This record gives sequence, structure tokens and C-alpha cells, in this order.
Amino acid sequence: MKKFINDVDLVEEQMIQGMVKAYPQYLKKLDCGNVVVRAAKKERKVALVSGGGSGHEPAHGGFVGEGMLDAAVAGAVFTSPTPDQIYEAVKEVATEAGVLLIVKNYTGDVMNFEMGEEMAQMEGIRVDHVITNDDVAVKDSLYTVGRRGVAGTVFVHKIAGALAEQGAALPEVKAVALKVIDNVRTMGAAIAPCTVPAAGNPGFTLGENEMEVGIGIHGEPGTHREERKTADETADLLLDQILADIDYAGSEVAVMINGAGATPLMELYIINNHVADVLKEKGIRVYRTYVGEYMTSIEMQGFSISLLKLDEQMKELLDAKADTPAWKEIGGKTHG
Amino acid sequence: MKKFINDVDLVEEQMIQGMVKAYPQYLKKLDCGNVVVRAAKKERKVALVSGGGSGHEPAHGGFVGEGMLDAAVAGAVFTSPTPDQIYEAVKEVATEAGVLLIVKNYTGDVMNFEMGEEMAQMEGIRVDHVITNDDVAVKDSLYTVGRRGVAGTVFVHKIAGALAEQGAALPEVKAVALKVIDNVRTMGAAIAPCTVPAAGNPGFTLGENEMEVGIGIHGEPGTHREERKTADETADLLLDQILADIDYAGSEVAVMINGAGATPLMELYIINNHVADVLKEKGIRVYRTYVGEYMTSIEMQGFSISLLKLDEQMKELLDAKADTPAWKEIGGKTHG
Amino acid sequence: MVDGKKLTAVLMQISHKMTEQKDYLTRLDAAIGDSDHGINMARGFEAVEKKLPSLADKDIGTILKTVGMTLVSTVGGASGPLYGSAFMKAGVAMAGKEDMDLSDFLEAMRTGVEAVQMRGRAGAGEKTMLDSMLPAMDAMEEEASANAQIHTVLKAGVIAAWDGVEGTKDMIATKGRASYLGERSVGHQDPGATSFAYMLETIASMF
Amino acid sequence: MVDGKKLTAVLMQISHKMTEQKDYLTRLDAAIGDSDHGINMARGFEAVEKKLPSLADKDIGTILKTVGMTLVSTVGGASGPLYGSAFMKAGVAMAGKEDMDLSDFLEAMRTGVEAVQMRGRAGAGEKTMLDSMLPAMDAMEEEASANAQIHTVLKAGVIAAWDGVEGTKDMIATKGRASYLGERSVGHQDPGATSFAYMLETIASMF
Ligand SMILES: Nc1ncnc2c1ncn2[C@@H]1O[C@H](COP(=O)(O)OP(=O)(O)O)[C@@H](O)[C@H]1O
Ligand SMILES: Nc1ncnc2c1ncn2[C@@H]1O[C@H](COP(=O)(O)OP(=O)(O)O)[C@@H](O)[C@H]1O
Ligand SMILES: [Mg+2]
Ligand SMILES: [Mg+2]
Ligand SMILES: [Mg+2]
Ligand SMILES: [Mg+2]
Repeated sequence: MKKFINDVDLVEEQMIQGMVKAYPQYLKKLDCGNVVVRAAKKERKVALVSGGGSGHEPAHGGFVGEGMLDAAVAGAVFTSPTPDQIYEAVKEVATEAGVLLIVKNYTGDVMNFEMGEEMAQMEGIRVDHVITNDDVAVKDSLYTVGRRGVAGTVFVHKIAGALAEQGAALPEVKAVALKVIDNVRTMGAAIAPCTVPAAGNPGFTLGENEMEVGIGIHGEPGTHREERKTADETADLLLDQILADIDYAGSEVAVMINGAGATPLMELYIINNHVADVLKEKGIRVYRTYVGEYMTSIEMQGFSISLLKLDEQMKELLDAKADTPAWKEIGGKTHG
Repeated sequence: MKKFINDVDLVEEQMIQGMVKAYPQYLKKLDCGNVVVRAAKKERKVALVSGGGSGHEPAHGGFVGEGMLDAAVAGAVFTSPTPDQIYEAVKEVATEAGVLLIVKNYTGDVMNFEMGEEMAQMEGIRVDHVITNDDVAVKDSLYTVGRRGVAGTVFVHKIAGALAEQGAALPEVKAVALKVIDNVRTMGAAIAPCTVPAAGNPGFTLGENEMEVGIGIHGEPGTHREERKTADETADLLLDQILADIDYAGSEVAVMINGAGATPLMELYIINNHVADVLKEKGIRVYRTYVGEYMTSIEMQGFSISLLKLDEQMKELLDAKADTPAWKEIGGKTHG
Repeated sequence: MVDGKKLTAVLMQISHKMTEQKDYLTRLDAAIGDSDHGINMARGFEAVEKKLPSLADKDIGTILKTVGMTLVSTVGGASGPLYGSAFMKAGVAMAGKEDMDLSDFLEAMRTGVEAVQMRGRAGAGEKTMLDSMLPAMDAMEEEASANAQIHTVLKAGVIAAWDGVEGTKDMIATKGRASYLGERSVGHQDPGATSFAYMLETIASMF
Repeated sequence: MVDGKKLTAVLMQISHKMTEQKDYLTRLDAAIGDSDHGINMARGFEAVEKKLPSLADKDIGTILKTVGMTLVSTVGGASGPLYGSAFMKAGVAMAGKEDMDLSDFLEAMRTGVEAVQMRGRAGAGEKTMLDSMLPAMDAMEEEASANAQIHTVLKAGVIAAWDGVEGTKDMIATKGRASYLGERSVGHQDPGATSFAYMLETIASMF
């Protein structure tokens, strides 16, 4: 395991500290564990809280700031945070307008956020939640726990965050969050695994000509393994499943090409080159494209493609001003 | 070589196309090779042109846009672009206010930009250039070609770009660029190499317990190899040389923790945690910190630390509005 | 039979077992999960261990509830709320008791297992910790109803728990993280079922 | 001695040689540079090759200038401006000539080498292409001044060029990318010196 770290037991703490020290104009850390909130609390708006295991940087702390989240809760690497951490985050940012939790669909995340929510409600705080589940690699059925929440979650942060910043009420903010969840689909693939620092060994190993398809964001193996393909072929494989899941025909979309952590931007751009061509050919108009690292899996070498089907409201909120360490929009004017 | 690419001979072209297709609101590609310019030409200001080999993404195309560059010229991976490409870029963005080339100090880059500049001058275009050389790993002496230009170059793009956007004249823009160059120092280290796609093999190999210190940004080996150290020890090693090079005592600085391409943000934050502590201890005030990928070496696993000693003018220009794919500042207000 | 002192001694041994099996449980989780079950359990019980000295003179209910709350607030992931709820609910069932006899123990256990079922919304055969918990409970209750000694009861539980663990290998996971692997989860043993078997085994070794 | 047809035939062979040695030159560059010298040279001469058919009936000066401009506009890096300037300046020296004799050839070569020195601001002993160019030039001029035949002259040049290449192994680089390695560059042979030796060797093989 070759990493720039000091001690596997201090990874999460030093990482959060390093993030907060880098961005004191945006972020403040609570004393009770790895909870990051806006440097200046914003009153009279619905507060957005998200989080999950560490290892997804810049998610989730990188999206705390004007126009996005109010707090991010970080667990141990790939491990959901605990209910009391979530409760502390909610308590800190809660306003009379209420709090919305944005939770990714994993058994652990759902249970811990549920318990945190219950604790906050017992204190009389108005809290609701949405559960993201954009990963089409996992079939949604009665016999599974449903699709996972992956990179598409960041669109929920951006769009619900923008509406909350405008002062909308909790039911409206929740409604737009659910609209994004209904309209975003993601799928990913990887050619090299990542290593949980405290585990010391990669979650799986891959031969020179193998790749994992349908990966999650916790370093786990994908839904299946197959022969490694070119960038374009891999993108086709993922796009096919995304486009088969909801009807994007004739619509306008936001595209996210999300790097898993060790995939260079060069490769992500090459992938987008093909994704843009395929969408054009299919008559799906690209409104905005985001290429970069948004929801990573430490140093996994892989990527995911997310497509969000847009309407006018989502378009406007996507372009609304955001000022966070990892997502900034100038706002005010619309490009192009 | 495990990469998401299609064809080693198409890497540069497909990468630039994918970048431009992702950000049509910011970028436009010229027909003559891999030259990227602002989607809408800005008249009546000094135009800034930079570039170098490909493989440094998001540099340089990612910094084209309001408040930073007007054009970026990309050569083959790690190979300086050619004079005619540079000339075409200059011709496209030139205004009566003139053009400033920002060139990193490498024999190839310097010679090619020099020739491109000569070609443009022959056409009556007003062109000048600055050469960045922030890498303290390389000793500046009469017997070498001088220090290399590395990640600190991005501060030159940001600060000179902001002044140019305000309408300053060419000598002023050049002067502020030179001031940044005088005040910025960088050094890097790596624990795993990168592979030039067309070469197919990594530039060097490292054992589990080795690291290269004093790396450049072209995948070349560093100034020396030593036993791998912790994040904090490695940061100390680099900081020591940076702090020994110019006197930062009592000053205010901008810090850049630049990922080499495959180093996860988690590790970069851990590094910043220590850098922030050391600077605090030494009484060097941190005005702004930038953690992320600015000037990469494809998928090298490494990082560099840059320290820019600031004055009031540089502080203001650093915070001025920027709207590019890879560096955005809201501007208008100052944080904190 | 079991007072606060004995209970804290048992919990101490469970903590040692989790630390001892940390890497093994993590390796099991690497195959079908996200490589952290052992790390999670060890972290949680390390926190429990720190609290034990101050708990030895407390009643059974308080001890179990404190353990549950400590697990909930330090483990995270899926196993934190599950094991945490199990201990917390067991604590509620034992509220105020200074001593547990065999039937108290079985009641506490059953309450805990039911808490896991409720919190995780899972049942038997879904390749989770329940697949060692449920057969172990059944086996222990059957032995107890035949008036067996505690040692015999626990031994039957341990055997059934490990059989259950073995049984998870053939299952397709339909709950938790392993469910994303679908058929690929077959052939691998469930980490949570394994950690429970170690827990029960540790308890049995002390009676 | 050499007309446009012969010159383009020689350039075609040089191009083949660069493609043939592409990987080797790139490997040499990996050790002390950035793994691209072979790729750069092959890319440049591939572009030259495409232009050769339309050049065979042009004068020597035009051919050399066109080759130089093509190299400048396709190679990039350090070698592009250096080899490019060399051919361009050699072309200027041969402007209008339909035929080159031995002394023309040596004049063109000397002009090219001087262009490399000017453009790269380097001299002998800095571990660059000049360390095969300069000794080769000297050796050829010495043979020529003793009235040797072209074949003999070129052969002397090739031997001196390879000796020069060998000599770069002991040098500490003070110019170009290898200079960043300081003492670490010792023991490795310079890629640019090597590509020049291959070029001259190819020329010699055709006379
Ligand atoms: N819904 C559920 N009901 C019961 N047990 C579950 C459930 N989901 C997961 N588990 C158990 O949790 C274990 C995984 O725990 P752990 O690795 O610590 O958490 P995570 O899956 O969040 O990383 C699984 O092996 C399984 O036994
Ligand atoms: N200043 C210089 N003068 C002469 N030759 C040089 C100089 N700098 C570099 N070279 C030559 O260029 C070669 C490297 O070329 P290449 O790898 O194509 O370019 P780059 O170094 O830009 O990647 C070196 O091996 C050396 O022979
Ligand atoms: Mg986990
Ligand atoms: Mg090069
Ligand atoms: Mg797990
Ligand atoms: Mg080179």
C-alpha cells in the first residue's frame, strides 16, 4: 500500500483537518467528530445535511458552502457515520425552516441517518430526508435493497442546495431533491482497485486485461468482471444501461464524468469526447457537462457517467450561484 | 499500461475534443492542431497565451476563460507544442493591447515559444513573454538551464490573467507576472510513475519503499531517490527546500497542494494538514490554500507544494473573478 | 448466574476476540463488501472496552444499554446500528436486573436478535448476521426447554451459529452491501454472521 | 553527386531508420528525459516522408528547408526546433543548388550543426546531440581535407558520431531535460546524440 499518509488510524481526522485548514473561508469543523459545517451559519433557510463514509473526497465536505450543503458528516473510510455525529450536524445547522438529509442508499447509511434523524426529531427539530439511488448497475427489485446512491447524489446537493438558498420551504426543497433523484442515473467501471488504509490490501485484484463493471463507490467489486475495453467501448457499455433505464429521448441533460480518484483528467476528457458524440447522435441535448472528481473511491482507477434529465427549474438551479471548495458557479448570468 | 484510452496516437486530439465538448460555454478549438481559445474573444485587453505538452490536465486548456488565459496550446504528451501552433494561437487572440506568452522553463518549451513569438512579431503582432521557473528541486546555476517551471505557473495564469482582464497594459501585466515568478517556489515528490501512452512503459519504476524526490511534471525521475516517508515527513522535506530558497518569514502566502494525477484528494488534504501547521508555527500566514489537481503528470502518484509570497496587489488579483473550467472565483467580495 | 462483574468480563473477552479477528473479518468483507467489517467491530469494541471498568458495578440493563450506545456511536456502517440496537434493546429488556439467569440471558438475546431484524428489515436466508443469529437462538432455546445446563445450551448455540455461517456461503445476498454482487456473492461467507459466531463462541468459553 | 532525387531517397531511409529505432530512442529518453525522443523523431519524419514525393524534383535548398519546416511544425519538444533549425539553415546555405558535391554537403552539415548550437545555446560536452554532431563534423572535414572519397569521409563521420554517443555516457548533462538529473544522468547515453548517429549512419550506407 503506497499512500501519502501518516497513520492508518489518523487518516479521517487529519484529512478533515487538512480540508478545513485549506478552506477556513468556507468550512468549520465541529468538535464532536468529523462534522464539517459552513464557516458562517445561514439562518432562515432549509439546512441541507449529507455525508457518508470518508474516501469520497471532495464529497461531502467539499460541497459545503453557499448554494449547496450546510453540513457534511464523514464516517471512517467507506463506513457510514454514526447517528450521534449526524445528530450533532443537524443540531448545529438546524433553522426554523427545517433540515433535509440527503442520504445515499446503503443499508448502513440509511440506518445511521434514520437514527440520527430520530434523535433530532426527539429534540423538536424539523427534519426530513431523501434517499438517492442513481446506480443502474444494481437492479431495483423487491429482492434487493434497491439501487445504490453514487455520483448523481452531487446533482441533488447542487440543485436542492440552490433552491434552499433561495429560501424555499422544506417540502419544496424535498420535492426538487426527489425530482433530481427520479431523473438521474449513473453507472461506473474500474480498471484498478483501491485500498482502505486500515485494511492495507486492495478490495479486489484485476489482471492486466480485466475490468470491473458496475462498481460502487466503496471499493467493492462491481456487478461483473469482463475483458478490458477501449475508453469508447467502456463508455458505450455504461451509457447503454443508463439510457435503457429511463427515457432520455429528445430531452436535455446534464452530464457528469466522475473520476474514481486515480483516473487522470486526460482519460475523463477522452471519455467525454465519446459520450458527447453518442448523445448528439441520439438527439439528446447536453445542457451542461461536468468532468472531474466529485464522488471518488480513494485511489480507484475508474469512472462513472451520470445523466440527469433536466427541466427548466433544474437548469436554472444547476446554474445558480454556488461557492464551495469543490463546486463553484458564478451564477447571475447564463452562459452560451 | 492500463488506461481508458482508444488509440495512443489519438490521445491528445480526443482529449482536447472531449474538453471542448464538455465546456463549449468557455472553450473553442482552432482547426490547426490542439489550440484552445476562449469561446468569445475578448477585445481591448492584453491576451494571455500559455501551453506546453499534453498530460498536465487541467493545465493549460482548463485555465482558459474570463480572468485567466485567452489561449492554451497543447503539444503531444510531455512534448512542447510547435512554433506554428503557438503562432496560430497568438494570431487568434491578439488585440492591439498585445499578447503575453507564459512559458515554463524547459529547453523545448522555451525554443518553440521563442520561434512562435518570432513568427508573430514578423506579422506585426505585439508579443512579449515571461518564463516561469518555480521548481527549487533544480539548483539554478550558470552550469544548468535553470530551474524548471512547474505548478507555480498556475499562479502566474491567475494573477496576470486578472490584471489583464482589468485592462492593464502589456508592461504592467508582464511586470505582475514577473513578480509572481519572483515570489513563487515549488517542489514535488512521487511514489509511483506515469506512462506516456505512446511509450507504453513507465518512465521509471519504484520499489514499495522508495520515492522520487524533486520530480518534474513530465514523468521524468526526480533529483534523487530515497526511502519512502510519511506524508508529514515528505511535506517537511519539500517545505524545507522551499523555505530555504526565499525568505518567507513574517509574510503572507498562497499555498498550492497540487496532485500529480493519481494521488487522491484524501492524501492531499492530509498533506495540507501538516503544511498548514508548519507554516503557522513559523509565523507565515496563509492567505489562501488551493488543494487539488492543477498541473498534473498524467497518472503519476505524487504531489507538489507551492508557496507564493503575496503583497496586496497579488492578494486582490488572486481573489478577482475567474470563470474557467478548472479555476473559478466568484470575485467581487473577499472571504473571511 | 451472571452479574455485572461477570458480564463486563465476558464483554472484555469479546472485545479481545474482535481485535484478534479484525483482519480476518475485514478480509471476508473485502470479498463481498467494502473491506471494513473487522475494522468496524474492533473500533467499536475498543470503545466499549474503555467503558467497562466503570460499568462493572452497574446493573445488567445499564451495562447492555451502554454497550449498545457505544457501538452505535463508534461503529457506523451497517453493523453499528444493528449490533448497537441489539445490545440497547437487550438492555431495555434487562432494565434494573442485578443478575441474569439462563432464561434472562435467552430473553435478552432474543430481544437483541429481534432488534436486528427490525432495524435491518431482513429475515433468514438473506446472507446476513441473522443467518447465524437465528439458528443459534433456536438451538439454544430448544436445549434450554429440555432443561440443559447453561454450558450445554451455549455449546449448542455455538455449533448452530457456525453451521449458519457455513450456510451463508451458498446464499445469494439480498440485504446489505453484498446484495449488489448478486450471484457473485455465492461461495463467500458472510462477515457479520461470522462476527456473531465469534461473539457467542467467546461467551460459551466462559461458562 | 547528390541531386533532389537522391536526397529525397536518403531522407526516406532516414525516416525508416527513425521509425525502426523509435522504441529504442524512447527508452533512452526514459532513463534521463521524458520518454518521447523516439516518438518525436518518428512523428516528425513520418510527416517529412509524406512530403518527399512532391519534393524529388525541387532544388536541394528547397528540399532541406521544407524538411526543416516540417520538423519544426511536427516534432515539438527540444529536438523539433534543433533538428528543424539545422535543416532549415542548411537549406538556406544550399539555396538554388540542383546538385550537392562533397564540399556542399559538408558546408550544409556544418551550417546545420551551427544552427543547433545557436538555437540550443549549447556546446561540446554538455551531453546533447552536439556531442555526436561536433566530433562527426570534425572527422569528416579532416578526411575531406585529405582528399578522401565521400564514402570514406562519411564512414569516418559515422565512427566519430558513435564514439561521441559512447562518450555521452560519462558526461553530466548541463543542457536539456537530462540536466535536471545532475549526477544521476551519468551512465546513460544521450538520446539526441544517438538519433544523429543513426541519421549519419543511414546517409553513409547510401554512398
Ligand atoms: N439488513 C441487514 N440485516 C442484518 N444484517 C445486515 C444487514 N445488512 C448488512 N448486515 C450485516 O452487516 C455486515 C456488514 O457490516 P459492515 O461491513 O460493518 O458494514 P457495511 O456493510 O456498512 O460496510 C454484513 O456482513 C451483514 O452480516
Ligand atoms: N540545448 C540543447 N542543445 C542541443 N541539444 C539539446 C539541447 N537540449 C536538448 N537537446 C537534445 O534533445 C534531446 C531530447 O529531445 P526530445 O526528447 O525530443 O525533447 P524533450 O527533451 O523536449 O522531450 C536530448 O537527448 C539532447 O540531445
Ligand atoms: Mg462499510
Ligand atoms: Mg518531451
Ligand atoms: Mg463493510
Ligand atoms: Mg524527451
